[in-house]
Amino acid sequence: MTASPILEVSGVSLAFGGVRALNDVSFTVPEGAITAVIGPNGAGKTSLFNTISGFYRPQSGSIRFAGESLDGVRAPQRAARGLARTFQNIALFRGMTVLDNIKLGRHAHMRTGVLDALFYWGRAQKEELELRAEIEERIIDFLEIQHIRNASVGTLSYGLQKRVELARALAMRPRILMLDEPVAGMNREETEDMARFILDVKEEWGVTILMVEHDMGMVMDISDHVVVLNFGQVIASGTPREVQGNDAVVAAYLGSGDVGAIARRIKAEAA
Amino acid sequence: MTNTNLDRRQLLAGTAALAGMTLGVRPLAAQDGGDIVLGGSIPLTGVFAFAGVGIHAGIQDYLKILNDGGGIKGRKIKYVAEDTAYKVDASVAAFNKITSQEKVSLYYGDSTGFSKTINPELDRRGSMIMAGASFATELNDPKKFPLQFMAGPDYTEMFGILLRYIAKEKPGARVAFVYSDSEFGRDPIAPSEAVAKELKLSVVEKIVTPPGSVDVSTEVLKLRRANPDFTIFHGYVLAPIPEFVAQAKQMGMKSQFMGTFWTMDNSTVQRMGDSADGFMGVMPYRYYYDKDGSSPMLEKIRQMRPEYQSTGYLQGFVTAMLMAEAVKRTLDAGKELTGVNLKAGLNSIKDFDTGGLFGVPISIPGNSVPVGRIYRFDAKAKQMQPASDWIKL
Amino acid sequence: MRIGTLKTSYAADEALFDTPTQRLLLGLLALGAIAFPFVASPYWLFLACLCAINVASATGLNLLTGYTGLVSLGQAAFMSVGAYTVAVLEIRLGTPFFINLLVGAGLAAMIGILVGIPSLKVKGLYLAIATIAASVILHFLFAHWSLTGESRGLSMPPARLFGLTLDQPFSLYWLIMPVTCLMVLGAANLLRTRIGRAFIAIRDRDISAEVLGIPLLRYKLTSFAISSFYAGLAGGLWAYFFRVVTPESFPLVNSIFYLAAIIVGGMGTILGGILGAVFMTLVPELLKFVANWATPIYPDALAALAPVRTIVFGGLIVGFLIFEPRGLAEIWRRLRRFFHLWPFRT
Amino acid sequence: MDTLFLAEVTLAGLGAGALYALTGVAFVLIYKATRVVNLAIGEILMLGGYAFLGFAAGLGLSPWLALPLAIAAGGALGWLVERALIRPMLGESPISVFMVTIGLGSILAGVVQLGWGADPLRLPEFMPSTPVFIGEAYLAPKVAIGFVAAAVVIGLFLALFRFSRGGVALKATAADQGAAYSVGIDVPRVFSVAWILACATAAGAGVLIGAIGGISPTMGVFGLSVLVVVIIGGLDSIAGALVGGLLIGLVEALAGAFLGGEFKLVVTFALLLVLLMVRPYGLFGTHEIERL
Repeated sequence: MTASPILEVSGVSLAFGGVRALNDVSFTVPEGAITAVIGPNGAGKTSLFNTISGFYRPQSGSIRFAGESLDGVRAPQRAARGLARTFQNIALFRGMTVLDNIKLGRHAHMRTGVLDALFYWGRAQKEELELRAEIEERIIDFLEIQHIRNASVGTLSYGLQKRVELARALAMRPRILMLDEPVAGMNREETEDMARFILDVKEEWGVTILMVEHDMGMVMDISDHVVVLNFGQVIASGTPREVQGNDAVVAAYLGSGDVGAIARRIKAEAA
Repeated sequence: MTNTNLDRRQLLAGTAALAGMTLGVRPLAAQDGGDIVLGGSIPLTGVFAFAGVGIHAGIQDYLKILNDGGGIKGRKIKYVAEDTAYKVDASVAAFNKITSQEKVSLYYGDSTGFSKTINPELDRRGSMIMAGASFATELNDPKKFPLQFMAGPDYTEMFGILLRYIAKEKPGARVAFVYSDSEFGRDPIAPSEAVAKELKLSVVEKIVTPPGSVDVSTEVLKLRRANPDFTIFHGYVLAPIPEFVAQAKQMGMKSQFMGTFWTMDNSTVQRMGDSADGFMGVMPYRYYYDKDGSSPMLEKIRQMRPEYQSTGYLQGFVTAMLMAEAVKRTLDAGKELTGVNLKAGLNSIKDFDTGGLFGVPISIPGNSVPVGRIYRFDAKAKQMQPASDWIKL
Repeated sequence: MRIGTLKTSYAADEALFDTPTQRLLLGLLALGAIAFPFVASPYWLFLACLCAINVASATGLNLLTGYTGLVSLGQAAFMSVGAYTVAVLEIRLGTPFFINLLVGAGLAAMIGILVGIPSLKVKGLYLAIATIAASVILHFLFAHWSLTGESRGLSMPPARLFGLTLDQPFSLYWLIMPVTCLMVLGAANLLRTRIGRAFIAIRDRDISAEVLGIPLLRYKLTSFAISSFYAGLAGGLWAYFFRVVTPESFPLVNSIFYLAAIIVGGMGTILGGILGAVFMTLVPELLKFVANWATPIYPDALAALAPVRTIVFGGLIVGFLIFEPRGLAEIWRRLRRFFHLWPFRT
Repeated sequence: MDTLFLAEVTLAGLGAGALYALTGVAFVLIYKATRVVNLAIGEILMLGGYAFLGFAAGLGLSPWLALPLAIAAGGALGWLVERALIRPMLGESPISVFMVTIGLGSILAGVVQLGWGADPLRLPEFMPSTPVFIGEAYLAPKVAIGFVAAAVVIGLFLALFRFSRGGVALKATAADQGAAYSVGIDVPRVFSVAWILACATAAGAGVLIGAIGGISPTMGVFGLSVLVVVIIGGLDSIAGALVGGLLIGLVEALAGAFLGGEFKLVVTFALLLVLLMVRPYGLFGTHEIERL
């Protein structure tokens, strides 16, 4: 806990019909750090992300972002305020090129109206060209995806698609970047690349990162702060080292496939 | 269509079409003294096809008789037609196509919509007169439609003839109008109400049916409640008249059912099945099988076509005849074939004998020929029989 | 043959027509379009104008259905709003045609927004049916309102420009063709800005789009508005072209026609809208030629034409959806690629 | 007199509504099994009428033989359409499949016109024409027969779904095609059977409707009213089709009687719009949950 929190989740509960997805969830995300949310499958991690994004409306509790309440703020406005995210099952737009997908991220910060757009002169053109230059110089070069900028997203490998999603989130001028399983399904090399990009984003761009991830190795390596969810409740939070030693966490992972991973990790730490 | 002459003509049309396809070729204008062209936007397909096919044949047959007899002052009338499927834009397209390939002096249009659409263009060109399948009241106005005419009474005049007959048969009768919710259907309703009032008839119910409706149960119930002595249908071809009449008769209604020109074809009425007997309506021409009086033209038609020909056929035939007469009168007067001259020639027709197709000699002072007769369907003879004398308005 | 792209600025890379070959072809096409009225017969001019009007309307529908993914069966109804407005203004006020066209299109856009409001709650086919409902209501209004001439409709005077009367395909061509070109260009421009990207995002994954900062309702309504604006403008042009507007001028089957046009042409490409509209307009005419040629061999060819036309219309929709779902634009793209690499084909 | 008139109008409306419901059931059947919105239902219905005419008038068969033959022809058409047009579209967007059915409708209308011409035709009379009186209220005999036939068929369908193995398979397929497949339900066969049953039903409805008002190549527009019916009832609900059908029949009849024939269509579509705003998935339709 170094800096003041940029995101405060307090007492959030969410239910679908009779199913409680989130139960009185509270935690904070410190600015400029990497916070990871972990937990077994079905613990409510993605529901939590969707609630923060504004896609679900919680039955109770509130979320504050950069000191302001997000109650009643709809998803697009949250995005405009700097809540950027990627999706667990990749939500790239297949009908657009990589470049256009990335450009889309900037949507909320652009001013082009219908009339400007129809004639494509003055503001519209200026804005588009500025955006293009910025994306090329800051994002595409940074994420090393020059070679695919005009490709259709459907043709890309899984790892590259994840990287394009990250690029799009960066184009959103994020103050907080929410990554939903950024390395799921990646091989070792791709995972390492992605971890490096995430660390670079934090350091070079000064963006706070909140991520959900199953890859314990990566979580423990790069996170500054870990929140553990189980059955929609926060069962532990703290530094990676603190969380690993927590009995409740180990218990939560018992019976799930991840227990082996966490046990190995703990052994490795001890050695 | 086994006629070789016909095939050659259609081959010609095909060749012309081919020529037209090659862009940049300006249409070959027929020189003066060459063939006179009758163009046509004909509904050979679509909802009005039943009439269009007959019209097409009627025009062809009359022109064949005319041309075989040497034409008009040695000039033949050439017929160039296009199918329109009874759609206004297709009709306009056909008009543009034909007029870009031929020097057209006469034109047959297929609908009220087309007649109205093309009217400014007719005035602008000033080179032809037009008639067609529409008897819309609106078109019967020489000021607004100076270059058009119709080969019969307009729809309001048809109603007028029917109402006059009713007033004579049963003074003060109760009358109901049943019409479709379309331009065709609504055309004569308002003016005819006024006519009925003049004739001291009471219009007890006006029933609008949506176009293309099948189930008319509620409408029949409404009609029964109004209990009219006479019910006039307008704006339909066949459906839903048969069901209407059948249900009404089942309910024990005694009303006399009547129709206007386009429902009056023998085969149409016959298709009403059991309801057809006694169905009445107004018709400006003699039926194909009408042997009363002298009608040399009908004789000729019966020779050319031994089988029954529809009212659409007669309409096309008569229209072509009146057009040819207008051409003849214009050429006789030594005038150029312009729209205005042709119309003047047409309007000079006075007490003209159509070879018995109209039962009486006709005059065309304006845009219509307000003559007609009431016919009644005889189920035993399977024919329409005259129920009145010729009525001239 | 063309190999490699060498561009030195982002502006060049963002241009609509980014290669010299493309610009040359476009220039030739423009020259052809200008020369056309002087060499073509009135019949072909008539068809050219009709194609242009249909291209304008289909392009509008393509923005809504092809790009935003909202199916509408109301395009013809929106056209009728434009057509009637133009006719009423021309008859009652006699205002200049460009004002009439814009007012008509604007009114159509407003009604489009109104019709689009259910689009937030109502999706896919339910929405398509809602647009049919709107068409039925509009048709009823026009057929029973004295201002719009009830079932008789309205006949209107031609457009006038500097004392000239635009009442011929030749003169109308100079009104219709440029307006259509501007509309197509506008659509292409729109699609390279944030608005176009938002449309595609809504089509592909509407919910994710919202989380990425795109307000769904606003953009769906924007799409409806632009699409109906295009329809209204096309309808206005139609009115000046035919100079009579009746309730039967814009039946539901015309809405289906425009949907078919963008399917056959290729949904979600500007080129597709153009190709599809031109193709679908010309097919019936081509069939007419075929019927004329076939008549000497098969005398009933002309009478068999309408059913055949209906069958071909349906067959094209079905055939393209099953065998070439990306339409004529995709065929065109393949042809082009073939010629780019020719003769070094891979 | 006025209450009698109201009663008669109501009866007529319910009679027409039963035919809407019957066709609506055919529509729902296809939608439930295959998630296809079949806009060609009106044209299939039309084809049923023409097939009946072909068998009865063309081949001179007894109407009572022609009727099952026409229904069978409808079923065969359903099988063919599913195999040739719908199955290749599996996995495509619903809009594309919807457009395929629109194209199919156009093809069918053209084929009928090519074969029988564009003129409206009358079916041979095969129903009794003695008027039916319920109390004092008159009911057209054909409408009464249509009502009874529709009620019997819908009742049969409801029983079939509730109690038969096929009904269970249909329900499972409707709920989740993938899951149904994995538990051993022959999903393609369910598709086939649904199309056959639905098109056969529509063809039968076509004969009933044709007997009342005659047949023409444009009678496919009946499908449009049916669309309103199933949207109001909910695309995937048989009960919805039943309620929606009777409701629309009644509303049309009342609008026709008290406002005028030109109001029929506009009133039902206005009702549809209002309902869609309140209940976007119809009265009985399943609301689909959206996922990110």
